[in-house]
Amino acid sequence: MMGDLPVLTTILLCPVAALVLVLLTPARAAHVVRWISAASALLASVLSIQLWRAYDTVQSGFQFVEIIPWVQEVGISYHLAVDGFSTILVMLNSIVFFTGVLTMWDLETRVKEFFAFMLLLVIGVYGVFLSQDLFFFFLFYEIAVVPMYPLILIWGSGNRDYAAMKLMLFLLAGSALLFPALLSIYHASGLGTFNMILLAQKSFDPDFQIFVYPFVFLGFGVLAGLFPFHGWSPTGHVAAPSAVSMLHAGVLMKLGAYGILAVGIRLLPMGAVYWAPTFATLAAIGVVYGAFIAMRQTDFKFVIGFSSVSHMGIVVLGLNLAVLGTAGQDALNGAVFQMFAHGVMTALFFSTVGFIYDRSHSKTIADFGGLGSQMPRAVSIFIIAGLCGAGVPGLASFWAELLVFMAALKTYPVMGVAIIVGLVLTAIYVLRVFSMAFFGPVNDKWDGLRAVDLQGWQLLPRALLVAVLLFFGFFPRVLLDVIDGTTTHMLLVF
Amino acid sequence: MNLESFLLLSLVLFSLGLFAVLAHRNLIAVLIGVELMMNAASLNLMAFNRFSVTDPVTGQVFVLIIIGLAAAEVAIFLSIILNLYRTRRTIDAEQLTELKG
Amino acid sequence: MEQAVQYLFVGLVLIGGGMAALSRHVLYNIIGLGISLFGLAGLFLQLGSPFVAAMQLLIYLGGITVAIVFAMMLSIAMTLDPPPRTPVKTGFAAIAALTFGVGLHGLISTATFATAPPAPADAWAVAHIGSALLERYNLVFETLSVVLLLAIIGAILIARPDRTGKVA
Amino acid sequence: MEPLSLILLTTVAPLAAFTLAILLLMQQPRLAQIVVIGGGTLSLAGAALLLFQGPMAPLRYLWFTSGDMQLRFGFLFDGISLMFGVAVALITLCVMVYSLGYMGHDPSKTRYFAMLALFEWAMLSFVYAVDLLQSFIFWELVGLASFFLIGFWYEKPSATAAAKKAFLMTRVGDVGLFIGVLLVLQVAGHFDIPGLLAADTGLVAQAKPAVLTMITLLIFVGIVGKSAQFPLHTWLPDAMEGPTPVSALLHSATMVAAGVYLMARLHPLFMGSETTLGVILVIASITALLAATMAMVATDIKKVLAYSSISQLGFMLLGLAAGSLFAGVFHLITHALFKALLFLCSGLFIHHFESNDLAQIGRRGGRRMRFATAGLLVGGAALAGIPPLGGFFSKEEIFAALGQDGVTIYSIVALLAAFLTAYYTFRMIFLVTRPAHMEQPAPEDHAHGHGRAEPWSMALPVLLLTVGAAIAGFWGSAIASGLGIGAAHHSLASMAPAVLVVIAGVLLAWMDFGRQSAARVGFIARIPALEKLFNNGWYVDAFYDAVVVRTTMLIATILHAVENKLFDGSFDRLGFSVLGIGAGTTRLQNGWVQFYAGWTVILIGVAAAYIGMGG
Repeated sequence: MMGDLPVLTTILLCPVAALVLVLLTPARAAHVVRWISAASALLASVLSIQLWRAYDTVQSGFQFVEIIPWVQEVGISYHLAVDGFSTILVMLNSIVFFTGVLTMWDLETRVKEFFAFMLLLVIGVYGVFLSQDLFFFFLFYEIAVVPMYPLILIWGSGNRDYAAMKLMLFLLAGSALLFPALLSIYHASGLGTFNMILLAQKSFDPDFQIFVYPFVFLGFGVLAGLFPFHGWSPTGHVAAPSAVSMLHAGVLMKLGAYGILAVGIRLLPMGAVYWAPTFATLAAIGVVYGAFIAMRQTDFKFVIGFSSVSHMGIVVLGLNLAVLGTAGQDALNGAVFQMFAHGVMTALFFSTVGFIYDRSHSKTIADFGGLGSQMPRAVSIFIIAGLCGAGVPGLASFWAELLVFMAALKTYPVMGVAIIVGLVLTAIYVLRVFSMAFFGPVNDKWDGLRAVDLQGWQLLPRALLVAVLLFFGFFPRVLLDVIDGTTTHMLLVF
Repeated sequence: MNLESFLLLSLVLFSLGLFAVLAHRNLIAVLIGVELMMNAASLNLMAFNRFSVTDPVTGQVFVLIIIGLAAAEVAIFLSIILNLYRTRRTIDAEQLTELKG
Repeated sequence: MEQAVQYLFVGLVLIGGGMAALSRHVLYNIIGLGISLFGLAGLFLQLGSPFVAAMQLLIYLGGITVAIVFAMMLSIAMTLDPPPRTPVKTGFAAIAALTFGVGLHGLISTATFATAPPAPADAWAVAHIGSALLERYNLVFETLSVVLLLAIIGAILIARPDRTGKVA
Repeated sequence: MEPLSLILLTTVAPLAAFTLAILLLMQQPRLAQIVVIGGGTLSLAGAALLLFQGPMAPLRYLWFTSGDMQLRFGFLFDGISLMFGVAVALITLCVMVYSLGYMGHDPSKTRYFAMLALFEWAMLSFVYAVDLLQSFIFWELVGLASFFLIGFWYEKPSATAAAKKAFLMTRVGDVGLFIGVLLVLQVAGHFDIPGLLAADTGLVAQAKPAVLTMITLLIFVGIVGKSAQFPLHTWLPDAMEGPTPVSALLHSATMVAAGVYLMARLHPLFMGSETTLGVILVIASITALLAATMAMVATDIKKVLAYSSISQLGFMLLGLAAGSLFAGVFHLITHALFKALLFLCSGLFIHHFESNDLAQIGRRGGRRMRFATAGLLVGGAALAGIPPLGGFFSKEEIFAALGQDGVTIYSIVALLAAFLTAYYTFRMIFLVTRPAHMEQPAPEDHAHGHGRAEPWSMALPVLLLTVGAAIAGFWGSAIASGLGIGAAHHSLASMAPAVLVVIAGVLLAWMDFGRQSAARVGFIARIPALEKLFNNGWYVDAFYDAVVVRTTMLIATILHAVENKLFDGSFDRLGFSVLGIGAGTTRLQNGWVQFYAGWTVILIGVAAAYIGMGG
């Protein structure tokens, strides 16, 4: 089936083609725009599934390599390839892309522009996951980051000017750290190439690595919501429209973690080892800190926003524990698993919260009460996402947390115990939302919502995400088999 | 005259053009400054063509292309001037401050 | 003799350039530009390329300068009554131009340039330019023609009177 | 039949029923009930057939690999799991059938039945789990089902609060268990239960004593949470907010027994650490006594039963910690039967009188419900430990185990607790059946009196469990042989103290509540301080509210302020000060293109000069 088809380019071309078509469609034909986006998302998803199936887990190196030299003088080439990590992250992006398009189906204002920006964002994300050329990596990275600004500013809600500007400033500050770091890696290699696979084989001078690694780590870490540079993410999540929050928390934050992995750890392993204890501590603080802050929030989306800080802390913690050797395999597997699980989970969160908000125009938890009897379906789905967040077994993120916690306990017992205790905090803020908003005496104010609960096709994206969470909750092997080989491969140098 | 003196001449011409572009209020005068600068560039090319290369064709072709492009540029520039003059009744560069912060 | 002619042309270029750049009156500017272009054409001839010199006279002096004169006449108000100069701005422009000139002069004076023996006389033949344009630089040539076409269309579109039918 | 197909029948049938009910049958409650009860029946059949086939080699399948760690899941068929599996399936089926009547008029009964099926699946998967991590997973899922079932009437704030409390408090225990399980992996490199228990290669042989103590203590923390032992016991009385059949199934017979079951499962590990056993003895005896004192003063029939569950779970742990696997498991099974019976009987009263209050039930004619009263008597007698009913023999085993090293403080505490058990059980029975005076039955009671107050669906399970509770005491040798242990036979003399304290307890209850002229006030009322202490549950909850909850919220508030002022705030200030600088520099932006171009040119010139000088 895969035959000679350059599958990675085809995946990348799906949103590109859709973007071109959307731009050519007159703005009045909103429905055509939606269908084009949905079709491209579906096609990309099917191709991602094919990619996943065709990925050779035994061989475990980079696969489906496509290289076309571009600017040979400085060694830039169009170079796509996937390893186990990018395979599952491409899948994640496809899932969130598809469900995001369906979630925004009801959008009525400036439909064409919205989907155009969203497609641009998706192109950037695919590009980052697929590129093995540092130049294109950074280019796609910026393509992914920039559309957030108009998306929040135009279609957002609440304090959106502030949120959009804050997000942009943080992310650009991250880029500002990254850009010189990436260029210095290019120069220090002396290879005259941006090919990341070749750069990874070069062992840089340890002092250089130790100097540059924090730039790379913090630059990407800002996007990953690393404590204490997380401030942009909750405000951004709150102001953004649902699908943007989905893509933002679901995929975009993973770009940061993936960048740490693909650039930081892969190219600068010694720097990573040197800094790992510091950054692991920072991440562990973030895990507990985010959970505490989430307990005090009054707004649904802020709770989820800070829970994202907490959960992404687990990813970053896993990445840092990975290089420390004692339980690297589990830590890295767990971190990557968590990227996937958290992506799907937050997508589900925002998709559902966005729905409740669209129907009720309130995001304040205390406004509701007994919503479970008024919107049983939406609430059930939110509860599933919440339980996933609380690390209940049977849902995907349990495995991720298990693996990272295991590694943490082995590497730093005290820190491990601290973050496992943090699990209780997670349960507290999740249950707090449940009991304040969904359970308790029914608030008659929202009786009108009974008629507008999720129905028919509106269930589709949410049900799909729930299915993914449950599937990987019970069959983690499907995912772990894909990444395990790559993890082994990557940790050989440590 | 050797290569350096031609380059010096071209530099003087270019600086004059630059001054015209920066100092004049009349957009037509600004355009004239631009033309001076382009001609300075042409002179440079011709001089190098004469003194520094063995095959003199490339430089001449280059200058011909510059002349062609200058024609196109002038056409556009003049139409913009006309448009501005029609809509705003002025071609004074100091009153066209759309970019003001 | 040849030396004298060369200096004459250099003088024309400088005087014309000065007029074009420094005069406050647009008409003088245009006349200066014409003089300068004429001088340049002479220099091109001196540099061995009669064809380019001819083109310079034909297109620049004959075409472009005339077009500018037309534009000047269409926006006659400003031309008749030249606006006063702002000393600050003029000074700033002079400083900028001087800085640029001096800086680049520094660059030129320290640089060493490749030298080559003069090309054989037949290498300057117009036929070579023609064949180069149509063979080696074909793409550039064609692109240029497209650019010119687009420029003309664009110019017409921009300068076209608006829908109210008012003509400038 | 193959063990694989049987175990799949046992575990997957409820899961399938749950999935069907929750996805397709939300609008068809009747069909959902049939599906769920069908699933429960199949499950019971599978469990029973497995029991008949006897212990078998475990089944193991690869779940996933991460590096050199291999995680398996599978099913373990030994005496403990087979017997407890049947008990779980049986009681679940009873409760499901009972719920047909009890929950017959609830609008959301599909959700209720689906959650019962979810619970049964998780519980059975836990019982048969061969892998410690698998046990943990289903242990959590059981807790999840419990959360949903306690909070079933989610519109009642008290139910929601109770569900939340139950989830969080068991979660606290689970953290300990989780760390313990992960430590097991670090030491042993695998989670396989038979492998961990193996005498020569197992954990006891592998781990250093201190590590083993740590592991078992951490696992015990989980047990404390799940089995509601002191000091994490306070969620269980609150959990009575759930529907009564749920209390019967989850919060006395099966789910809370999961902790005891886990300890029985890992009994050899616990036996390897003296320290842990000592801790367990202390905690379990405190719990047994504490809960019994609280049961003495409770006025809510379900609360009495809840406290007695806590107390009896303490007994089981005492038996296990005293070294007798048989005593613990035996009491686990008899307790499951008679406690389920007691709850279902109390459900009959509650359903009929719509009140939980003991005195009110008695006044309004509790004893006229002959069927329920009979069940209450049998169950109560079994609980109190009156021979020859179930509870007597199993409790006797526990005393024997405790007494094997002579008389210790623990055996005295256990006897005291047994005395109190007999006392509060019969206090409950007398309050229901022998009220000081009875109100005339309300006329409408006659109007729809069918001779029997309860529908067949509620009567049948009660009948079944009554029989079970009555005869369970004679299964001792069967259970012992199932465990591969020869049943010890105790002399009549050794049974004497247990019988005596029970008689004393019943007599005291008769004096206080039973006789016609009794004041119907417990003897404890004469010591007001103690009564107040018992009524307030020894102030454990008050302590949690005042210290734990407050502290957590205080930290959250402080960090919230830190977030707003320090982290977020400082970035905001940075941002706004940049805006200020921007406002200053705006003046440079006068909009003259020529001005901008001039700067560019100057810069180029400077750069050129610099390069010129440098080159």
